[in-house]
Amino acid sequence: MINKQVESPAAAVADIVDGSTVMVGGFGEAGSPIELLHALIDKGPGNLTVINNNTGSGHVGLAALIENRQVSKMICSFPRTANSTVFPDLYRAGLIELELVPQGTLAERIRAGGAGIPAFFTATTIGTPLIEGKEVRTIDGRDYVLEYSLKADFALLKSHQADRYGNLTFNKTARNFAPVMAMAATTTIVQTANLVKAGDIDPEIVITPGIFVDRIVTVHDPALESKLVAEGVKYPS
Amino acid sequence: MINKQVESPAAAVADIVDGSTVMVGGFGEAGSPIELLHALIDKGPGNLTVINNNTGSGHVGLAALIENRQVSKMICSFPRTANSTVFPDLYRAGLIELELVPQGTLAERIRAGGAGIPAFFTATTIGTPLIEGKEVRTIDGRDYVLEYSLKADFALLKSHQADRYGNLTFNKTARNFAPVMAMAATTTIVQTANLVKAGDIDPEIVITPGIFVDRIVTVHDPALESKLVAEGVKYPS
Amino acid sequence: MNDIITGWNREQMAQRAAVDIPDGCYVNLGIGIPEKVAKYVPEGREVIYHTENGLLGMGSTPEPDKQDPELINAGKKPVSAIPGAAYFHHADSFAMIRGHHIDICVLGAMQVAENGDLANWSTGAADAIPAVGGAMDLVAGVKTIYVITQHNTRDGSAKLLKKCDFPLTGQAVVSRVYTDLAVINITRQGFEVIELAPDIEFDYVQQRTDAKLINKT
Amino acid sequence: MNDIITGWNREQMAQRAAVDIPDGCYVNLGIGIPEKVAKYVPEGREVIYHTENGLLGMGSTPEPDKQDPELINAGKKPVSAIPGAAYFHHADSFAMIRGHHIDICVLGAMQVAENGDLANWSTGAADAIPAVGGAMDLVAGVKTIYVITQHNTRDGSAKLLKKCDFPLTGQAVVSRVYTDLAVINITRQGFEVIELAPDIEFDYVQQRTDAKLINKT
Repeated sequence: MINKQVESPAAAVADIVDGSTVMVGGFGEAGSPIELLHALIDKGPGNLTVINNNTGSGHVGLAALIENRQVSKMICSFPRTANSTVFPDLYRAGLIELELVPQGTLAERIRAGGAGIPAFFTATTIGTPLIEGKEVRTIDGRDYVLEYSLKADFALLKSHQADRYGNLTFNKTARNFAPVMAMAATTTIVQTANLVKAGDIDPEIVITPGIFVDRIVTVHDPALESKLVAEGVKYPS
Repeated sequence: MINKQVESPAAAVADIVDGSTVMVGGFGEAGSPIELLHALIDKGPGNLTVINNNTGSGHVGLAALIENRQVSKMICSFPRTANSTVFPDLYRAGLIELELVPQGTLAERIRAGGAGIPAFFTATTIGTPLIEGKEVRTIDGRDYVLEYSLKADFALLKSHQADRYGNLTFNKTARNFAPVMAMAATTTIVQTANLVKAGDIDPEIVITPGIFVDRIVTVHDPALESKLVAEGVKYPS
Repeated sequence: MNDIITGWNREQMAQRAAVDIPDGCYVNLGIGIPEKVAKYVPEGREVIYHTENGLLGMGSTPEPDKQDPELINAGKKPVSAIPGAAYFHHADSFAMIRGHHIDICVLGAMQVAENGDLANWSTGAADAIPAVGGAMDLVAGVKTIYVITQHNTRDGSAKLLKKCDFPLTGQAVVSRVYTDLAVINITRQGFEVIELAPDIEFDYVQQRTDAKLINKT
Repeated sequence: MNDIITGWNREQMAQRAAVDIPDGCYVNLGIGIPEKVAKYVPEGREVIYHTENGLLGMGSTPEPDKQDPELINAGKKPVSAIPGAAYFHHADSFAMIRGHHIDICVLGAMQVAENGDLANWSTGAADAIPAVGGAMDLVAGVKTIYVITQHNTRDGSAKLLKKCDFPLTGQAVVSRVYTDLAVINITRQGFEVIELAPDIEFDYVQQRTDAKLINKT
């Protein structure tokens, strides 16, 4: 019987090693897999390349992973944040690398990675410094830049519901990058608040089919980043 | 108030003119918008380029549109069909043009058309006669062919549910090409069996958001292609 | 230039822009003053708001007890979903943007050039943390780009220029600029002032602009 | 070659292939004999079937009164959905294929070459109506491609060849061939026979093949 459940966040991230590329779901705190990120801090691999829209906030979750110096490179669209100095400080000190990618190009590069499309053309960034060194081509009278797909060794995601096959639904705008990251990672690890029986999710409303998911771990009451930040929590404490 | 309803299939297709490019939803009969196709036959524009996975069956729906000599070119992946000689006869007589596109490349070219991606690379067709005349590039040691997006003036689609904004759900495998065609057409026309109030479709389960839909026409009991074919129906009779 | 005259305030700028949002539009509003546009769309018009993090049919800010930290807008603030809304993932959301499905985007700006070039993501300063978000996707993909901005920076320099100094967000993308002083169309001829804020003279606006203005008021 | 010996029949060919489908696989089955593989997967294994028209978790053919003409497989025949199934659109379905998410695809063939080239879509005849469907996407994207085919055509010509005459579906894509006579791996050395049908001799198979076979039985 197919059963993708694992017993704990620690077990779920146990094979993430130094130098891995890790996609982390979430846009701000919506969809951020805090418990998986904290397990990754406990486990401790370094020299990670992390792909996320942002760089976390406060001193928990993704910001804590960066603060713990496990991340050598961030690929993201918006590394500045109102309530974290973790990334900016390391970046100004030259201690972390940044690949800045516009948000839509980031989503599409990840989707391409999952869909077996090695490269595509887009008009986004034409006329800006971000096209530097990239191939530009005129198609039907408009200029486009060639962008390459993004893949990862692991994806860490948060879902609303999951079944043993790995079928997923999400909560509102927590969906954001998760469906495309699930497709683009070799090993997709999902924390879910609600593990349900196979068949309990109507096939019409499955957002991420189980084929894209490798491991499911139940986290009943996931922490909220904003609450932890407001409380001044620092991980590891 | 936004209200995309129109009163009849005839009104829905009234501005489709000679030479239009028309995407038609459906894989076989699943998702085939028969009533819209019959309205298009009644309206009578010719020299159409039609994009569909197949070429219809029997003498109704898409096959009838072709038989009525309104279609000068088909773009599809599988023009042969067990129960129709309409396309094969015209094709052998040199009376209709065919652009043969593998099914996945067809879906992706349409999705690209809707997503503002003018071209992308894919490994599908490498080593086959279908790459003739196309650009091939080696990326990370594998050969890929450059494929261009497909757009259309109109899409004719069939949905299960729709609301006045044009939010759609589909019935099982009738979903097939509809969501990507809705994105890729300038004017997307949808026949629906169930018009529901705005808000009756849970925002989590909307498959095609209303932004991609221009016109909704209610067809309560849509005809089934296989039933019409079995009954020997010919349209127009 | 010491003689400061008050034009439209932030609310009035948003209100003025809202007049130009037609009925039935799909609209994306940037962070800051652009967000305020929604509350001023004239009665009788229905406008659908897109937020690029994955919601079409964004509604107003809910009461604190109705907020869900996972129902937020692109500025990461709590929002609601109207009846008839839809959630979707980021690739689908930016397909809407890149594929020219959004009718209007209203953005803030650091600089706008007379040919419609927009700079709103970086001052280009060496120690700045570059951050672009969805701005480059929006200006490349949305059919019509409006900018709402103060006419001048806090230190009085011009934001409307012959040519932008800062790195661009997009080339020749802005159609119209709403400032505290005027409404200005961007045309092949350059900046055309089509409306002045109450008690603002054309010459006063021209003095505060680093490009030639054409008076079409 | 008149002396025809009966090897495996169609059901047995499907049954033999089914033995090689591991537990927990995601599998796409082509039209014809490959479809039959599903019913022979050994007990105790759970396999998830993908049909490229938009369903993961395809179940068996339902009773006529339970059929929905809009719940069909890629061969356009009525199917069912298992508990835990998911529907999706064509672009997502072929993302699964093209993105190497499907583990095994079992297809029919017109010709297979000793380097794994597959021809299964066109005889190349001038009056043929070309039709490719999803075959080229499947062979380009699925991790492992198995072929089930009669060893010879009805007129006795070889289908396993040094080089395909017909237009290719894909280059060097086939891993293993299940025929009525043998199970044959495709390796760098060429065709390796790993199993013979009951009462079939290696030489008999060699005579009916237009390429050198290596005996690994």
